[in-house]
Amino acid sequence: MEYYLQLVINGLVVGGIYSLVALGFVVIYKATKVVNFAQGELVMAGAYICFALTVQFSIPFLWAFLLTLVFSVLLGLAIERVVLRPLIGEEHISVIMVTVGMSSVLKSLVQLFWGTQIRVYPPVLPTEPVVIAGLPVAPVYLAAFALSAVLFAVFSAFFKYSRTGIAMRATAFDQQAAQSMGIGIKNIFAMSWCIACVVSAVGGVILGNINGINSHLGHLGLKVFPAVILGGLDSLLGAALGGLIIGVLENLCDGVARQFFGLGGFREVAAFIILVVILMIKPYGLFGTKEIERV
Amino acid sequence: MQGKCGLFFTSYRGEAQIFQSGFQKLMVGLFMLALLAAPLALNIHETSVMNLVFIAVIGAVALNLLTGVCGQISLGHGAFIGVGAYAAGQCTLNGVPFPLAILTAGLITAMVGMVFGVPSLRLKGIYLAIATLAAQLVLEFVFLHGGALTGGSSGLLLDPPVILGFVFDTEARMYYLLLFFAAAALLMVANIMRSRYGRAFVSIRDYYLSAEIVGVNLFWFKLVAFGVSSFLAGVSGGLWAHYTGYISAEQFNIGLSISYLAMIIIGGMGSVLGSVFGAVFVVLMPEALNAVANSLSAVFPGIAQSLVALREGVFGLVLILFLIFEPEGLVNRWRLVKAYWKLYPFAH
Amino acid sequence: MTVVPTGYASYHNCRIMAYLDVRDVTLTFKGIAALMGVSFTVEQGTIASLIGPNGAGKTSMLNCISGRYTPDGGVSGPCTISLDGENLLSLPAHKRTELGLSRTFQNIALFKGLSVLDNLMVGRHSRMEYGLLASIVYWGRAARQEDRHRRRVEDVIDFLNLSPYRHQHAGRLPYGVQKRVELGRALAAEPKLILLDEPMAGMNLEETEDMARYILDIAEEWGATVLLVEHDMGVVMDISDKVIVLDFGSKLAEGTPDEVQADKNVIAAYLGTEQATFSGR
Amino acid sequence: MAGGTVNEILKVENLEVVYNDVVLVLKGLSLACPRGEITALLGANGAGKSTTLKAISGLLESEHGEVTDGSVIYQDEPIQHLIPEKIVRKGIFQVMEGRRIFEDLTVEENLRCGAFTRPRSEIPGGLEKVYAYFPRLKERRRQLAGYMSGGEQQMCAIGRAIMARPQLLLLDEPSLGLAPLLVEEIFDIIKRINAEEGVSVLLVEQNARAALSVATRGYIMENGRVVMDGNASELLNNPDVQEFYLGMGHAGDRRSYRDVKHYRRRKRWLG
Amino acid sequence: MRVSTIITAACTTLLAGLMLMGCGGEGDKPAQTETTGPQATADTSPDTTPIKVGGLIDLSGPTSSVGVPYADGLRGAVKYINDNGGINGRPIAFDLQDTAYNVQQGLSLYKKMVNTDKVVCIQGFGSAVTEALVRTLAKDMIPNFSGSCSAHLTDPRTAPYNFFTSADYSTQLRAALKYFRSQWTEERAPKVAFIYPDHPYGVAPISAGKAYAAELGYEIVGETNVALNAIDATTELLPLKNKAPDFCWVGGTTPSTSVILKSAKNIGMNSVFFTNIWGTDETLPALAGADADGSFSNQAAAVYGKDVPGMKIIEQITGGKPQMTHYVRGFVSILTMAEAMKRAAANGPVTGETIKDAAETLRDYDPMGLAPFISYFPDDHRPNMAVLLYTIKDGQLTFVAEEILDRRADWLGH
Repeated sequence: MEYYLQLVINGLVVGGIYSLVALGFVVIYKATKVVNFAQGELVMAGAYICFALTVQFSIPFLWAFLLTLVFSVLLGLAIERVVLRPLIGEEHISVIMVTVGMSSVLKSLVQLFWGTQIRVYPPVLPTEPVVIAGLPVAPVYLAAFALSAVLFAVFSAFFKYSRTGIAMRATAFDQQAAQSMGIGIKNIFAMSWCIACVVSAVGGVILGNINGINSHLGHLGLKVFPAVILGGLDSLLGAALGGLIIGVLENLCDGVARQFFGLGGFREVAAFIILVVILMIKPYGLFGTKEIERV
Repeated sequence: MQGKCGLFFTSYRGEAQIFQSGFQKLMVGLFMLALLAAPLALNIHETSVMNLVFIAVIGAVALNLLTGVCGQISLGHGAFIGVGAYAAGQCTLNGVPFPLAILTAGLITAMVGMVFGVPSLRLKGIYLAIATLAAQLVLEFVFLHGGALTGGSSGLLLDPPVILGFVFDTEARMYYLLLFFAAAALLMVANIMRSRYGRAFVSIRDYYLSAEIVGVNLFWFKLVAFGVSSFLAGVSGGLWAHYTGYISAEQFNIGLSISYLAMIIIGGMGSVLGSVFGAVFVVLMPEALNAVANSLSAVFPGIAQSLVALREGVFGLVLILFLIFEPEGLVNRWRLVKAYWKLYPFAH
Repeated sequence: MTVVPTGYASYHNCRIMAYLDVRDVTLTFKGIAALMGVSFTVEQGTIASLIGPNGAGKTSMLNCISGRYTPDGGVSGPCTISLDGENLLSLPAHKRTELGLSRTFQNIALFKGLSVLDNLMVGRHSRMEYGLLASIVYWGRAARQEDRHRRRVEDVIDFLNLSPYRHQHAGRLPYGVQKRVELGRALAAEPKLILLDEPMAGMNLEETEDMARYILDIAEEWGATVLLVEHDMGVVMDISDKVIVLDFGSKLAEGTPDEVQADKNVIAAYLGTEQATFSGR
Repeated sequence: MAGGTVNEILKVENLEVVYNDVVLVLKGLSLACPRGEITALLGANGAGKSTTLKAISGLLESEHGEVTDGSVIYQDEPIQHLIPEKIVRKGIFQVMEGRRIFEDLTVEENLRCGAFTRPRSEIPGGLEKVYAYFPRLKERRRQLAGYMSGGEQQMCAIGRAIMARPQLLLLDEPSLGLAPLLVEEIFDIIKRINAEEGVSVLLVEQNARAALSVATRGYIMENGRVVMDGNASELLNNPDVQEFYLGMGHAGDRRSYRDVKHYRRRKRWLG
Repeated sequence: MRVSTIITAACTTLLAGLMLMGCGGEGDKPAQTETTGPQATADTSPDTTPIKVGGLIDLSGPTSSVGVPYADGLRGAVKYINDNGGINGRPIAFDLQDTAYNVQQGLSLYKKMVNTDKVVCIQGFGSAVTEALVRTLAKDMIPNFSGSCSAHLTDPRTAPYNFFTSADYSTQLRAALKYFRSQWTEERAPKVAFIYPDHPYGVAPISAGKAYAAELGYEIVGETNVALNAIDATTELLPLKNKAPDFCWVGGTTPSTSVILKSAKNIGMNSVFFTNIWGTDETLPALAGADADGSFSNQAAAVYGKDVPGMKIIEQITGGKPQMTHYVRGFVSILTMAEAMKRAAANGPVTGETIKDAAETLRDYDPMGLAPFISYFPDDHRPNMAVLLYTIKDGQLTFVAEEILDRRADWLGH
């Protein structure tokens, strides 16, 4: 029993990371209806920038971190302006594929500048583990967990109450109608990409502290899909909880498969199988907005 | 299919033909002749590239039928191709004749595809896309843990195809075999597209609610789309398996699925010709890049290294540029070029 | 008239079953009632109109008949919707087409990627029989059937004057023509009952007159029964044989145009006082 | 009507609009909206009425349309090349055809969107005013707009316009798909907004009778040009308008749709 | 609008241009080889035409972090050979291409190299491409010196043209097991567990390891899979921890080793971890910090800075910049191939077949001290049975021992 409790706690801990990345994903989707397959690469880009600033240019971490955020804003602006703005109003699959293309470009740019070697972050957070219910947990994970909780609260309030937040949701639903309200949709898009890039960069810095970075950090983006889809693409709560749920469930499934069937490597698949089962019951995820269909 | 100016039909059947004018038929005939003669002029490497193109054409037209025509995005086609590869491999390893093995592979893949198409009953758009991504990962897992069936982590070694004692063990021989299959696949999809099945698929893509009202059984036709598409993907996989002679789980990863999606987007969604263009483009692009890298490195030594890092990026960049500047795909450019020459020299 | 199944008799006082017979349809969304025990009948070959304020449940009613929604049940007994004696409720939407039901939509729901011709050919989908293998080979059976059905579709094209647009993509046509193509698609299925959801919406006078003429011809020449949802009272009152008024999911009135126009409840809930200005054009 | 720029809040002069670089939709359109009054713009489908409104509000761009010639003068200032956001800030607000409600948002959030360009302090007052005009919206203010009936959605769309406090309101087919009683109510409200808020209105309608009953001035468009204009009462009495837009027979009474002859329908396609 | 049309046109032209160049480039090359070919045989003066060698290495993709230094090592060694007289006066023309961890790309490049460019030998790398080529190599008679060291490639009956220069994965695992058994002093049987990625390369040596562990008297207490891209391995390790293994075999790559070591430390596992040649390199101490201390690893080649003749040359070539052990392994692979070529050249023409035959005459060839001695036999392609064991002490890879196993016949290919 203790084994399963530990699996759950470990799942929550890893799920915190998923939630963090998923939040950035949902911000973009909520404001622009873009399904971003390059989310993992945005995380990677942020991580590398911070790495370059701290290690290669020896800037103190705090300053480097702030500069990373500034850079992320610029990256968000650039991506929106160059890649996504021309595709406003195009089909689902076109937008998906453009983000797929973007992920390749980002990956190879990182390879060009920093090569394929693993790069090691200077330790920013303490490494001494904290024991929770008998399971030692590294502070890095706690930081990720806390951060995703804070971001969730901030974004929820932002989308519910702030004028810009509401305008973002309006824009996502109907761009032209939003324009007719005097909402500058280009600014809205740019802003949402900036927010997503900043969130991703923060996630990247935290991830870098876990096990260094290399040009394949972007793989994490794939793990985020079960989380966001499970929660519902446009739901912040869904992203936050979805990440945790997927973290726990994949751990439990993996544990069960390992113990009773002797199957290894089930973890990667487990998340997706759970996802499909849940989608068959709730086609818009646990908290997603159901599309209103009128005929 | 809009009849061009000056082309009059005396029967409905004439209007439903794939190639409508005599000139078109002539050009297609000449092109086929050129294709048949090509191995005489090409060296082995170029022939092998053509062979990869043919395999890709089958896979691309399969995916285009499902995604471009029927509107069901699939991120699992790489794995479906894998199912075909393993199925065909197991067949020939167990002594089934090659043509039968390919057919069996197609049917088995069709079945697997239909199983993974079941979520399309309730899921739409991106949600379905992610469900097919699940299919991709689940199948990859099965490939790796399939034991003797898939050779597990060490994969399967296969012999070249044999038909009635004739061994297809050179590039040129494979060329004709693959050309035949590619042409057959294209004809098959072109026929489906001008029949009630094709129209039903498009109706599901364009407005599924009214498709249902005109009597299209949504679930069944989505399943059929998954089935036919997977069938062809399976055939493509079976051919790939026997062409390369070795299959392992990692050949059929998510990257393969994505490159097939790239093919149909670059070529043109929902178009048979577009699938061909896309397959040609995506297969030739790395070859072209290598050639550029090689010729550049003669002038600027050391640049090849950077170009290697950039190759994946160039692929992504090309994809982005296409989506921005030619969202309708190469086939649209082709139509414009054709329209231009039709009016030449009076175009302005 | 068809034989009345005995099962219905006990519930519905032996009423003789009409061509389209809707009995006691109730539909709720998340506990909110959209339709509450609505019953009405439409006789064969006539034009009936369903009118009522926005949100009264007119489109929901059409959706129940066409199979998009499944009614929850009746207020006083099991609800039934039958066409020419056949129970529709036991069939999924796509099967109802085979029985001779077709419809158009409030907002244009054409297949934008297909030509006008192909849109109409899709309309004949349920009348075609050849299978997948035949379509792959496209030789013999499939080609013959395509030919035959094409002839029927050309009749519809003639009737609706769509020939100039035959090969154009449906999505690029003017609004009024799209509305006509949609009508054509519904007609191509050789319907016995055709449901029209606001066919005049957004049309100017001339187009409205054309559409009215088509609807009259559909009933007279093609012998189809028409159930029309429309806000243009001029059209409704002129061409209908019967008018059914819904309000808040219940039937407010049913009768000839003249009867309905004179009904005080209908005037208060729907028609308003300045009828001539706001509904008659 | 006394002419002169002072009394005209909006003047459109020789406007030409091209879609997708090829399709010429407006071919030198001119019209003027008197300040503080309702102007009706009538015409067949495809005549370019909606395009005219979008050219004024700047929304053409998102549909690949472009103003290639002519000018839109709003309060003596050309605005044809401004982005929609700027135009809204200048006081022109368009209620688009088909209501275009943000269905995922609640009614109140929809209304807040209307006030996007206004200072925050105006929002509570604006909401009060909208709820006064449309008490039904107040009951449903926490509900998702997508689940409301068409009439309520149209109210919400006009409510958004009230929130924006425009000086010129562009209304595109406000009666589309509405029941007669609701059409009456909506036109009442339009009249009230015009009178109480002093908002000038440019109204595009299929329902010519209703539009001319509230407007003071009307324009009739065909094929991208204005073919007739005049005071509403003049237009109502014009025999051509009566025949083609009001559906009246020669005797002045309403023609029945049953009597429309087959040949009339055919004529257009043969001729 | 017009601008976008122009840009589209420009892009299309550019791409079309690229395509044409691509085709043109491929077209030109065979012509060159065909004209130089006959000359080479006809001439009696010393032959100085280059010997063409192809390189199929993962320079991008998931394995590129080790592929890139390996490729650098190959290039360095080729430069060294060519600067020092080449193969009896003939330089090596080395065409190194990126396989990007992709079988199709690898096969396509291989076909171009062999059929068009007429290379006589391949320097390979990843498992997938190497496995896919086994039969083709035999048919084309092209030797492949690869970085993939699966045991079944050492059996000439199934893989006659495959060579590699370090002990195969199974031998490495066996050697490590033998070493730890010899160090074991307690009464009870030592407990061992296996941790590996669910991946061809990870799974390859496991059955051999289990069999030998049983033979040596280990108690096998468990096994588990940790993915190569895992960010946490707690779940996977928790069940193992309860079984308290004394030794844990870690197959994987350096990042996954680091994750395993850190997670193990976190949950308080006190086993001795040991990895194969890809599982530990110079970055591990930096990645895993103090958690890496005390772990063991197999290495197939000397670590940078070791005092052997070969290392001096490497230092010279790289300008004293420290290189990873993967670099040294690439270097050794070329040295070995060059030795075989020299032997082949001494007897006649250098072709794939003669290189293979010459390689099979190598007996205790010393790659300048960079790796254990190498021998190939016509019926046994195991280069050697020796493994260098290193441990991490204070963040440094520190040499511990060289363990040499018997060349047992029943281990050939397994």
